[in-house]
Amino acid sequence: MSAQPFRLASGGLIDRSQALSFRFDGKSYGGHAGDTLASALLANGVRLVGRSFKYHRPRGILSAGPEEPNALVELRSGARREPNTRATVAELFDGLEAVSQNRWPSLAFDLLSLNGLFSPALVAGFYYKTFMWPASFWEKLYEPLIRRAAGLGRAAGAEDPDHYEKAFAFCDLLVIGGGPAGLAAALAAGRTGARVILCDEDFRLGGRLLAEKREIDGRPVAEWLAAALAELESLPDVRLMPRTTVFGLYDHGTYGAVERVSDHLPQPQPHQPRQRAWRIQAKRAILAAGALERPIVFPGNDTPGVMLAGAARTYANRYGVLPGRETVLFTAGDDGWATARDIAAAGGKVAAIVDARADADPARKALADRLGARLFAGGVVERARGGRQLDQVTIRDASGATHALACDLLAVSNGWNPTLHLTSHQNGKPVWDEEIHCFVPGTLPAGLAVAGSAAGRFTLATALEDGARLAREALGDLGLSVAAAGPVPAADDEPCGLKPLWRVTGGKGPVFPGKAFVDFQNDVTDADVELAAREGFRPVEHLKRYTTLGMATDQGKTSNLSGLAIMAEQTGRTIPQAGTTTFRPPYTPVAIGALGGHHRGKAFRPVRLAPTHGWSSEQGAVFVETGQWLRAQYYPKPGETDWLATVNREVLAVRETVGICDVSTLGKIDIQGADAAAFLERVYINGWKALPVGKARYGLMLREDGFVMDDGTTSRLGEHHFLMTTTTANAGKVMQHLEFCHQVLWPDLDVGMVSVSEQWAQVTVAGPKARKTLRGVVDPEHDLSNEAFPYLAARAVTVGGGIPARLFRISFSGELAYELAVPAGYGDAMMRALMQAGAPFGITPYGTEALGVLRIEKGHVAGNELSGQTTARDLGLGKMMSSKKDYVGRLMANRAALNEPERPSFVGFKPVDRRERLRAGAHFIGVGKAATMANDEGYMTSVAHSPHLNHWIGLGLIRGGSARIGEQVRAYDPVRGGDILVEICSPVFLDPEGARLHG
Amino acid sequence: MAETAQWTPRSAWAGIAQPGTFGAAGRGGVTATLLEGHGLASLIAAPGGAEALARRVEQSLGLALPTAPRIVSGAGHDVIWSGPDQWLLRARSRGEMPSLIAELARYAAVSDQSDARAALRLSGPHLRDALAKGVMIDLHPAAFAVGDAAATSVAHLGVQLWRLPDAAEGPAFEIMVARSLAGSFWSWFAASAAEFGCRVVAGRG
Amino acid sequence: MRYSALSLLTQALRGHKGWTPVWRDPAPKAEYDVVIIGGGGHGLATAHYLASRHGITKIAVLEKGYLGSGNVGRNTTIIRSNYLLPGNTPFYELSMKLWEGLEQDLNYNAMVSQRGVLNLYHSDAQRDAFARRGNAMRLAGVDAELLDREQVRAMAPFFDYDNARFPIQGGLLQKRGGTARHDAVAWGYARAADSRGVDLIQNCEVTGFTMVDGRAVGVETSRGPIRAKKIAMAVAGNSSRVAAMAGMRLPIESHVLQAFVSEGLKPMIDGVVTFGAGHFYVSQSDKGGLVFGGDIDGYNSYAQRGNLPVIEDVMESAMALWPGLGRVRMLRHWGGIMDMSMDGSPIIDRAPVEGLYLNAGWCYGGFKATPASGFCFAHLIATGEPHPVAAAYRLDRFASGRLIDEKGVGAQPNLH
Amino acid sequence: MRITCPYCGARDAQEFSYLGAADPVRPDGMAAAEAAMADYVYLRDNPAGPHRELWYHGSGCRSWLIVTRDTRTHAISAVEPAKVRKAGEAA
Repeated sequence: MSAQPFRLASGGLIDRSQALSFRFDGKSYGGHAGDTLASALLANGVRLVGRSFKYHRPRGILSAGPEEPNALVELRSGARREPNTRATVAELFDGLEAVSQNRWPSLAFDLLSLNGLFSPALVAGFYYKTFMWPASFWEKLYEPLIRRAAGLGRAAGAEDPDHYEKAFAFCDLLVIGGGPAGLAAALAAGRTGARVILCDEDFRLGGRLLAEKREIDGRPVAEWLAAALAELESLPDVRLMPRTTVFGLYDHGTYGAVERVSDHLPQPQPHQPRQRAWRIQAKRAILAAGALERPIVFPGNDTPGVMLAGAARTYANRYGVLPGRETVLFTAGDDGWATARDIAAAGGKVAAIVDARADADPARKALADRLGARLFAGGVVERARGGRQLDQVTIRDASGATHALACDLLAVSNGWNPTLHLTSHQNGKPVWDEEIHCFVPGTLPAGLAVAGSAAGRFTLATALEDGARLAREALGDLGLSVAAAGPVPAADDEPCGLKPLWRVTGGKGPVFPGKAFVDFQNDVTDADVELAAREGFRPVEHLKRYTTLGMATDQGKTSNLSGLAIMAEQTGRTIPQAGTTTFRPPYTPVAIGALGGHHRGKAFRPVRLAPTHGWSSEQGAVFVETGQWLRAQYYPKPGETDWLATVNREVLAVRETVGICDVSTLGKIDIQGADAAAFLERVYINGWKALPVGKARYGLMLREDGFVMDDGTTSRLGEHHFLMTTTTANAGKVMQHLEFCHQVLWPDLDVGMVSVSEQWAQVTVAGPKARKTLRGVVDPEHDLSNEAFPYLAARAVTVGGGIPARLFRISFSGELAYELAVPAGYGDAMMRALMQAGAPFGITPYGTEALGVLRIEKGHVAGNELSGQTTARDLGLGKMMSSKKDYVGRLMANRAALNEPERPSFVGFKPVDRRERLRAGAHFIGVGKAATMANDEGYMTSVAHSPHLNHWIGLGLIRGGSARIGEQVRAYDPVRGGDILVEICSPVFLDPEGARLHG
Repeated sequence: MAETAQWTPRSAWAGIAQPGTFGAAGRGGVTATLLEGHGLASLIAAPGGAEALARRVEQSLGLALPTAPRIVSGAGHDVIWSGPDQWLLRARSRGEMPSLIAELARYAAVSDQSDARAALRLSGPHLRDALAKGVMIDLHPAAFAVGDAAATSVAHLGVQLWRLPDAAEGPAFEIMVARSLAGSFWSWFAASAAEFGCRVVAGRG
Repeated sequence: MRYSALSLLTQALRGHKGWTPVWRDPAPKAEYDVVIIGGGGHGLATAHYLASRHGITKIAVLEKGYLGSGNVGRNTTIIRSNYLLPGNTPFYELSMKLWEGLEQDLNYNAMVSQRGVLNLYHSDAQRDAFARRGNAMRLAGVDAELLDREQVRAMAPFFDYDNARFPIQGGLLQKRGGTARHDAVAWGYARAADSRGVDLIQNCEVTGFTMVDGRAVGVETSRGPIRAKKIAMAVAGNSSRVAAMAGMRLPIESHVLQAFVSEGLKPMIDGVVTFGAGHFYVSQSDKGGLVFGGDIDGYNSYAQRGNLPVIEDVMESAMALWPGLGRVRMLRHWGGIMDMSMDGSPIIDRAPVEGLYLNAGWCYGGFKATPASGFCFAHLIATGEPHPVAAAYRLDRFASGRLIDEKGVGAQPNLH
Repeated sequence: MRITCPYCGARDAQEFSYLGAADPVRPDGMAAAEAAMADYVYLRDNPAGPHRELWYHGSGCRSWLIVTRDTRTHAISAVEPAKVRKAGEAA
């Protein structure tokens, strides 16, 4: 670790007792707690930090804040690598590692800077005009070259090892920015007992107070700040959130913020996230985000060592770093002078002050003399030179004479732009203020006020006053008392005269005139803006899109206004005529991980587990994701390695003896009320009034547009009490639909509905031995004989000696089958009881695969057929459509086009060569016809291997449908290489008479 | 013939949460009590029938049905507003549910939901901080009073929660989640409470 | 002036002083053969094809803002023709073919880049649905390949294969799919149309229609009335507002769709990938930014901005698919207004009002359709007959039942 | 976006599902005409301005609500239960 040659002997807000070591491009350096990476690099005399995007120009540190366009590094390493990290806001920690980016082989010697040699051709939009010939070369040659050069840093690629979380907060007043205006606001509001949240992106609260040598209430700012923070911390309903960037304003007072919980540590503490994304709901908010200083466009203005003047004094005053030993100040206003003063106070030499304003104010002259600086009133810097490190500037004085001055820091000041980003997030357009030469907030979003510099009120006194006043107003709006808000902190006004200078032209370069940068990171020069003007890309959006101005990681914070000013000048308009600068969210870039929070990996979305899940796991089930649910797909026995062998065994067990399968995932809706039957009449296509109590019926419901929505059995448990079942996939959708029908369409019906899906564990018991198995489970007083409990009976029973249960004799498999439902807590016990009772018959648990095979063998429609594109008639269920009543979807289902015979309809398929496998998704093409869209007759919806038939079977939709039974067609499946002959057949492959249903 | 002894109910938290501690050691910022054994039913009053139902509940249980999102609690029962003309009735002992359901069925559409939810009592000095990581409503004492109840969503799943009188260790809430989602809820809760340290205890009503 | 490597180099030597405006800035004339309302991608493409293919050049394109200020400059730049239904597939395939020859047709490099579009599937049912779609594409002469999990892993090793809530099982790949530089598409069409004499009139807002005997014979604009033999609407996002001026209600709702770009990164992903278990798709631009998006916000909106729930949903999906993105930063997000139609498919048809032609309902698929939309709309305007590949995009299909519902979600626009 | 449910209070819009325009009235009963139903199902005013629309508080009290919201600014001027309105109209 080397010494820190530019570190001042004293002063600043760093903790000199805490020495930290860090590495940049492999070399070790030292710094202190309280440093940023940028301040520590400057302390060590490191000026060259990065390379620009297009020309790979050497770049240094321009700013001391979030607007930094140049000093971007890859922070950390391995899976924690963070590309494009602004060194100016990266808090130093012990062991920090950073490397420069966008250079090869090294930062100092970057071969890609050869791009600069071609720069005369690489102007804005050059790629739109070339690379067109020959056509195939774009993807093969040109674009790969461009892509190789793309981007700045390298993302980690590997899974992010840290975790993230979200949080929600509510307050009366959100204060955005912890500078003088924000603190004054938070104090005024906090003292009244209001709920206040104060966020600041910095790791230390204070804003510009940290960088300025001023007084408040007659005390040095540091003292005042410490007292203010201590008071705020003592207020129970004030939450101070440093390291928290409010990045976006959304509808109705919702603010997005990200808290960097652990970025200042080598890695997060145990149980702590890296970052936390906040959704803050604020009744009122005050934007007190300060302002961003503006650079000046002149040749060589990107040379490392050219720095914003406010940043230069931040490094001196806050970080105890001398940003240059030999300083030239180039300013267009009064504010830059504070930098000259503070740099001199810190022991730096101020070689010259170039104030572009022609008026020679004697006070300024006196100050320059006191600082020992040459004053060039009405002068400009026409060129900065030095390559990797500034060593000379050329000054053109008011008379036009030029002077070359050696220096290693050029501090540039052109006034400040209010940080009004959040005010434009809801389409608000900033307005130009001719008095202070900047855009100020225009129409404000509801609930938001803007204080201090962010509103263009730049002095310390107005900031304090604004904050306190707006806080009182906000609380007043909310009807809260402001009696306790306390006094307004007072300070003197500082001078803030300004005559902005957007760019310097007319300098003479040696061979080529030097490039003058508008957007540093994207290498947009003033010549590019001129070219855009020449070619007609004059609206500000055209300018930005054509030149990429403002599109870099800083989103134009230091460049948009210069670009607009040059465009205005080129087109003979004023700045507001040329356009406005608006900002889209986020204010600064936000880590994707933070906004994802907890929801990644297995926790991406909730998983629903059936009450029998634990039991299925014990049985060795393989599970499958079906929507939110995890369902048992099949239950391999030891030694079974082929899933199909397992499924065949499970299917045969059902056909031959008995099997059980969890169906708890089906939606179950309790529907009660005097009009319950009438209600069902309107939501289902078939009739319900005549269904006897104690019986179940299959129902089909349509959407209002006439297509099938869902199906299931619904049972009448009492005169005014039904239990509807829905498919697993559509349970939520159907519930919402029923509530719509009830609350919106027919509010006068006496009916109420509630989901009871979670209450019941439900299992299918299917197979010839189903009744015998159930006999061992259902309490003996319940007669299960065919006569007493016939097909479609649905009744309350008890199990296990009085536990309430429901038994439904319904069948999806075509076998003698029942569904038994018990309270979910007994689901596990039910499975064990059934296994015990069925053991003598070889009872077999089966999963969703076998369930699918069993229903396909019987030609029952399911999810694949209920695609939302099929009608009841398409599915062969048209006869269910009652003509005697109105129901949802009736009229639209009857549209002529939906009843044309050419519409594909539902049939079965079997391979002509029985050894062939069928595939769902294959399309049907007539034998001997070309495989074209015109000859496409339909497609296979579902397939299964039928162990009973010992060949593959399929269901599908084909033009002409059942009229074509016996015909052969091609099942064409080119994406899987399939093209086989299949025979159209009845969709019912087994027991068409239904004899097995009755055992 | 089934043996009654086999029919042991399984807790909604079985295999998901068990007594013990997790997260930051020695902090005890949050305590989670796994609630078992409650009876629960949903009540929906028929059009114009809410008053009659309210009278009946008042007579039978001594509880006034709330007409806003609140919980009203008695010695053995609670009624929780869950929608216009809709409530949840909770009984400390689920054994009485069949008779309660039978009694109230004359005044409302009643559905047994005793097994449909997994429930927790949560308390502790950092409870609100932990809940704020997923609960999208304002639980500040000034915004959510003792007895206030809400149906809302947390980490993509639905919950019902209400505020109890503050406990010795800090604020206290109860929260119910669909039984099938108990595991996912716990995954979110455990991640959210870990930084404060969490103690898990088994409890009854 | 013609663009080429040579013209670029020549200009470079002259300091680029010789470039001329890409298009004129004409004042509106009193009358045109065709007035096109909307200077976005579709309107400009329509003008280009009317002029270049049908020889109709007395055309004005009226744009209320600047050219390309609508969705053509707000989308995620994806081009593809991986559609399922016969009403759609040939149309989008024509579009793909026009993309493939676009640069030569326009003498403008819109950076059409066919690096592939991969739709991931996460279940057997989804695989079969993709097979159905891939097979339909092949029947229509479109390229499609069904990949298994290992083939996907070879293409994108950094996705989450081992710890996912919805594990990736494979994907449907259209190699000819890809991206194009969105703004350049608008500019290329504009420049080409202008060069054939089409008047591109910016800052000209249509405020009403001039009707004679129930027939539309002109438009009222912020720059005065303009008469036209035919009036063509291409104002997706605002179709209902403009149609209302002619007394029409449309089967369309306007919804906001958000889009996102990350900071510039060294290349990580070549083509376009869509996540099948959530709403998320991503590609990487030639500048290095990841360009991504998700679902529409889901409520009617003309505000061109969205809200946090969808933003977070997109980021959650991003992390679920690609957990290495945690430290990558989202740089900017914005919204565009989609013409969400009632079946998810567009309308290119004569309007019920005589003299008025309708191009609308593009949902979130308008960008990829730009060339074919312009081509077929121009055909309809010039010949009076629908182009065969766009014949299904009739306005009366909603009443008749000949819907083109790719997703099968019915008449609920926010689900398409 | 925040919607103030008349029953539950102000909630994030994430708790609600959106359906669409609230004003079209379903042509009920056997006498309804196909064309009228097609209009109801498919045609929308889609205004740029105040819009009465249906939202379902699915994560809360399961009420269908009619929200009046300006589609240009998203500002909400009224929220009322759908069921009450219908009952009032029928009376």
